[in-house]
Amino acid sequence: MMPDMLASSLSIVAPELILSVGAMFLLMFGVFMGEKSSQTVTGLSVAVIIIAALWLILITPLGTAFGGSFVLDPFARFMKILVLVGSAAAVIMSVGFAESERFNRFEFPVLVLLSTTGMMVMVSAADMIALYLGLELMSLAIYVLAAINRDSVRSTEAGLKYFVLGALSSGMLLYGASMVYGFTGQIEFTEIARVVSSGGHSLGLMVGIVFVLAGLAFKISAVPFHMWTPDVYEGAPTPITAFLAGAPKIAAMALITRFTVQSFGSLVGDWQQVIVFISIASMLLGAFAAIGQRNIKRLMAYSSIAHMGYALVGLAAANVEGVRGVLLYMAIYLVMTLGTFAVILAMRRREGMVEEIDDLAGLSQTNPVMALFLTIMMLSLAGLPPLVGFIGKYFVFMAAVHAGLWPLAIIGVLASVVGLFYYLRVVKTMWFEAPAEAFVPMAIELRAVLWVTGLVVFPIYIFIGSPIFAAAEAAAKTFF
Amino acid sequence: MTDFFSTYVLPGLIILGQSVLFLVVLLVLIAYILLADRKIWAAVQMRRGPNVVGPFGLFQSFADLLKFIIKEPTIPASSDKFVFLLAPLIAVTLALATFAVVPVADGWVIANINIGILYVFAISSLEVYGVIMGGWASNSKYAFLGALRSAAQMVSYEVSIGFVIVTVLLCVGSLNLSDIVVAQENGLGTMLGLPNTFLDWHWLSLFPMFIVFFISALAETNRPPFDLPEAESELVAGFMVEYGSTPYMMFMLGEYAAITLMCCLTTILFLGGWLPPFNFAPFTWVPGIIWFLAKVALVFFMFAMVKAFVPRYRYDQLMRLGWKVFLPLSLAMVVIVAFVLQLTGWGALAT
Amino acid sequence: MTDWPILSTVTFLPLVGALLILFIKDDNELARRNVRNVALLTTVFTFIVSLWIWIDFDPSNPGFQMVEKVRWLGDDGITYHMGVDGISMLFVILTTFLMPICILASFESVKTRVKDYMIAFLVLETLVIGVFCSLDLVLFYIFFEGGLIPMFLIIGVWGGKRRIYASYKFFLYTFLGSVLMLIAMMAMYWNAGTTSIPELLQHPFPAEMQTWLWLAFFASFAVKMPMWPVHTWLPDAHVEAPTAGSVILAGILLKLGGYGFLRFSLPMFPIASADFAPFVFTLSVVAIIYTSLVALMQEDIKKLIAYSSVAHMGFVTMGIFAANQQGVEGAIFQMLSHGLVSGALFLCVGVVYDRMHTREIAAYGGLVNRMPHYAVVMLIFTMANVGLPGTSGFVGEFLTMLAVYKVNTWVAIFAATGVILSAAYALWLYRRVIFGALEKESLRSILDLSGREKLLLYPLVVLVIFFGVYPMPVFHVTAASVEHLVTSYTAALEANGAHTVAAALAQ
Amino acid sequence: MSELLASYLPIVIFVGVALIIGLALLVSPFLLAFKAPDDEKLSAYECGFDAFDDSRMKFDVRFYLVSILFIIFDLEVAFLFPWAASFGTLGWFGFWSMMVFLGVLTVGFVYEWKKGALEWD
Amino acid sequence: MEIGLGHYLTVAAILFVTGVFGIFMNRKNIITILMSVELILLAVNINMVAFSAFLGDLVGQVFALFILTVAAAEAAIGLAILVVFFRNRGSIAVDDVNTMKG
Repeated sequence: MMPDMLASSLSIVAPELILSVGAMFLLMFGVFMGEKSSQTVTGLSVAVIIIAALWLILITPLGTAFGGSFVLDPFARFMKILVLVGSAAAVIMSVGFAESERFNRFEFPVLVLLSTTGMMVMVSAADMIALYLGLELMSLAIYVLAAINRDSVRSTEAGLKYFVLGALSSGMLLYGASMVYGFTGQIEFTEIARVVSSGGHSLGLMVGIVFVLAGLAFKISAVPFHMWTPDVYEGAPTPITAFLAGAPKIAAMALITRFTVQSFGSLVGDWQQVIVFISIASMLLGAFAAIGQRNIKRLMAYSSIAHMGYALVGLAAANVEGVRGVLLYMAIYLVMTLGTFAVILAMRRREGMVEEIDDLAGLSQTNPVMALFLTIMMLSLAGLPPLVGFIGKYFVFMAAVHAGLWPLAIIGVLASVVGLFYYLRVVKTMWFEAPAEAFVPMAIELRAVLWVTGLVVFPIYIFIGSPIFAAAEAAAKTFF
Repeated sequence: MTDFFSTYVLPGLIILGQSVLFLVVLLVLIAYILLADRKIWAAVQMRRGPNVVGPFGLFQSFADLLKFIIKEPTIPASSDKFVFLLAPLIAVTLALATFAVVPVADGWVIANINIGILYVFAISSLEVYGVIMGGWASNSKYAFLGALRSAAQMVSYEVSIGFVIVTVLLCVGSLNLSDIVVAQENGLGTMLGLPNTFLDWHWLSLFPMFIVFFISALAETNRPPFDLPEAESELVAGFMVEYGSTPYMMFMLGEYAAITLMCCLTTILFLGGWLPPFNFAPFTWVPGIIWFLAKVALVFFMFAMVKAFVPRYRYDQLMRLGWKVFLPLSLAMVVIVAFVLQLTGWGALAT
Repeated sequence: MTDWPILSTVTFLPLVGALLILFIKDDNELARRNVRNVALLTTVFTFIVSLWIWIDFDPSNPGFQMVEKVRWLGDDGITYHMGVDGISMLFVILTTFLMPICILASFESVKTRVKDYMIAFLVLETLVIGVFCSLDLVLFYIFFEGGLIPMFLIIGVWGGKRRIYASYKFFLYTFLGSVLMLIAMMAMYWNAGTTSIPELLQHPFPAEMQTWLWLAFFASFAVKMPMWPVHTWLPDAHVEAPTAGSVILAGILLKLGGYGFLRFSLPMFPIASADFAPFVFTLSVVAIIYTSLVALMQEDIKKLIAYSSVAHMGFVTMGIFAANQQGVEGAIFQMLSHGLVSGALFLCVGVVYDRMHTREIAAYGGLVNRMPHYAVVMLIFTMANVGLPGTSGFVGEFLTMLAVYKVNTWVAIFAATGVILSAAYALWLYRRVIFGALEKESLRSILDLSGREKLLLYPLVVLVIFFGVYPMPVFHVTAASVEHLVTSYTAALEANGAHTVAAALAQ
Repeated sequence: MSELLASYLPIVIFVGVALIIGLALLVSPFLLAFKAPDDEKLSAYECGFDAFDDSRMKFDVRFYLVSILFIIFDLEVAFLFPWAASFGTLGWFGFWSMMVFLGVLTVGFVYEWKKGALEWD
Repeated sequence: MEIGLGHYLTVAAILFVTGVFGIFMNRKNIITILMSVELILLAVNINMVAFSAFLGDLVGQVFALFILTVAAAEAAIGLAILVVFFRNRGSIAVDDVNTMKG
């Protein structure tokens, strides 16, 4: 490889390099300094993420690297920033938890960094090898993260479940990738698109697409590949659940979007039905299964299933508005999820963490700020205007309407009514019920995350909405 | 029809003949290696060793074979009978199978495949299955623990062996075992101004690796001083404790076949295979096969001497040596060798 | 002064007040008093500012005035677009007028979590004003739906025994209705390429599409209105809501549905509106008669008034879909009047509820003996509710019936039956509560209206009678816009008819 | 005979012969030897005691650990093989690529070491 | 009979299905599940290499090599998680992975 080509490649992957080198450095730092270093490592890893993000925004040029297997386009950049935000927030939010639960593992931030590297690769993947490598780098780190509390039955069980199903899903993804490779003779997305649009269409290719979609659907926990989600959310330590609910979903959604729209844009008719089915099933299951939940982490699991269904509505539309909708939806979803988990992480009494919805009873009187923000989050997750969650739903459904997917749009909004029912239950518990024992005061970092996300959900988004919208629009045009 | 005969059947028959011949010779060789082992050990301890069957006990191994065959084969009642019998079969078949690619002289090889070393490495990795299956199927605590220890030990040293092989490959640029031998015609000796001598062989240029390989080979084959799995004082006979009759013998046969293989590999990788120590008359008059066998014998002699002198390691020492000494050392050597070759450009010459 | 964004000012002034209240920290008596005062001042100030809109308003202009437009998301996506015309302007004033009354009504009845309560009300005010002012579909939807949140909390936190059930029912019914409208709005965007209401008003939607869009909008507005048979959330919500909540609900929130019909269904989907008019008439008549009958059976004062609201809204829908000048103006007037009257009636209920803590009709009787002022006030509002000439209730009902008579005699006849029924339940209620001997032991010490309550009710009395006698200020404002609406509606129908005829001729 | 077959058929035949030899050895005592099984003879060896526990018991987790580490390093070797074989043609780019790879693995190795995964006290 | 691409694909498909069934039908031991996963990856590799040979394109084999590597890392992590799970639960029966429900 020519040195200047290499240099340009390296300049494009610089954020990933920063993350991975940072992760390795911190791993060494942590292991030589011992367990007491975990706070330092946590702080430094946030710094690394921030540096990577700044580098990505300010320095990294757009372009392709490594002979076209890695691409940084506006779409990738948008999604990467989201991923970095999600990861950084998850790490920040773990600080208090680490102190109070004596959960001093410097491996946690390091694994988050590695996983984030994987996500960045996923987002930028322009061929199936990069796709697979990114996906696995992310997943492998997350398997470990889910089981990181190794003395807890629930945590290890969560890790085990996630692992088994995750391995199955990557198997399916690979099988699909092999079929796609075999029937197009290409692994690069743009090359596949070229072959496909010039008439390369066969049953084997369809099988491949379906299998790849199935594998990716698992990562965004879309029905019917959602089975792991509630258990993993419940079992994993809460900061890890917060991480799981945010960044990985974004990366996987980016990948699913790129894979379908970029490679198979000309076969919309074939994969659209699959996405529509997954989307409808996710929205409905997420809405109905959540009704009976008592544990707020499980509730969030079903909620995230439903939200992935909504985001997929945009993808199903397969037009520029749809992709724009997906981008906006994921950004909004991230903010709302982080805010909600900031509250869940603050659900701590003297005797320890609690995670039942009933523990929130009367929160509006014991801790009005927290209650107010959680209310905003819940209603925003439900998609109520004027909160930002509505904007997300608006744009994805609008894309679906444009594409003529009426049943999808109608089922979607009806599912959001059902969804509203269980979000309202949380609100009801906080506002209408007699106060339960108060929580200990919120840690400063949780408070910071909560304030920032809460104010973004309402009303800051009104003022910053326009540039973000423009960025999403530009990003979506990458594929059209 | 004649076509089919001439293209497939005839070469097949020839290969079959070669294979049978090779294996028979190999088995006889192993029989004498075993005898040699016992004789050397005895000699070091000022004993005579086996000396009853035949002159100087030369037929001792064959007598042992007969004895094993007419011994009562026992299969423990609680064992998994199929696996119990499968294990020795696997052990012996795999141990013998590796020899298919070993060149004993220039062109004297059953299958001269271009990935020979990979094949050897792969098949010898599989040998651990025989051990594990035997230990597990016996359903006996000694056997089980012995199998675990044995397996852990084998895999630990396999990593170092892998790295050592990589350093050799760096110098050679081919996975073919014959190429590896041929590559040793030129080497460090030539550069030092002493061409066509045994100094060209890899043992000198890769000296630390030679040592690592030798010791790892001892450990890999569960030879003393690393014979922890069958440490009599702790585990009776390790994973083989429930075995008797020929199944037991097959494990032993497999083990000695593996030892022989390691000797062959040491010869091929570091001692120039069939090459004469001095590449001029009169040494070149001696056929390659003789040189090869002589070198194998020399290496085995070292094996036997180590067994005779060196006290047994503790298990933790064994693992420590493997993971904390050999692994970093061989890893570092890979880097150093690669760097030196890249810097000097010698590596490119070899291809 | 013309450039000053007066509508935004009015819309967001209450929010400023809410923010101020948010910063009042403690929760002692003093702080609570501060909270109440700030809230009251804010709403009064908002009302005064909103009068500016009326003053600035040019009644001869049928279009939108005081328009503000700021790009928000996307080039032709959502814009921040505000403006009022003759149809919406008075609703803004109604809202700003009723709000201080609500706040004042809650001064003593709400004792817990005063801060939250006042914030909820102020936020609600912002959102409701926003609905009436917004000239962008999405903005409209945002305000429209956003109103559910504070109302949900108001009912759920400060409501009665079954408040949770009622708040859920309220929320889910109205939300379910309006999500379909959202889909319809998106379809409109793709058809017309804009979400701007003034532009959409000019856009001819294809006839078949109109049907679906109309149905989707109807789903939302009919629930909000509420029309029979989707009215069942309303009695529950009213019964459980605190007094001020009921006032807001009856006085303002119900008007959103009628406003929606006027703003969207009728002018944007004229063909579908014409097609569905008989359907609406049927529902309206059923609502008027059926809910009046149901009202007769009620044991709970609030529930009775709630059912009467449903019946009165039946007149509104009837008037709107009669789609002539009298009908639409009558409907607007009926809504405004109902806003005052039903709001006042709920306040009256609140007066006795605060004293007796029961709303059972049977628990009262003979109040006239102890509460003469109250009896008079109550009488006036009851009469207005019945639609007695001389009160504002009469004008609206009469106009709508007149209008519908032009369109369909039978509907008018049935509606007239409803008027009689309403007289029956209202007067019976009055008799049972106010007249008769003061027999109940618990009522012997009941006190008449306090100064604060008088301050609440007397302005309403004045307005109800004033508009009953002299309704012209209202018609003066609405006439031009309504005329414009009706003409363009008929023009659209004729165009479509001509089109259909042409199509028939062509074959 | 194709080149592939020419290279690998010998191996198959060779392994076949080895298998036959093994089978012959395995079967012969069952045909030839005298058999008199009894309970004692067929029970598991436990220093003369009756076996009192299932012999497939829990064992030290470090054996697992070793096998897991082995998987990783063996794989690393599998990558090194082709690299080493074509080392001469790769140039500095190839060299540094592998050094980065090894560096990453070394980081992991150091971590394991410091974490005590390699201790057998 | 010439052995063509179809035969390889069939074998791979059979292996794949076996692996998937192994995961879902197996009610006994989690190790079996791990083995089934390996089986699936094996099927994929057969596919990859077969296509690669058929297309005369090396990329498939490179892909297979990557799959091998990641599969090993995956297996390592899977075993590690299994070990910690076993330490907590004292069992690796599939039916015992049931602490959380709903």
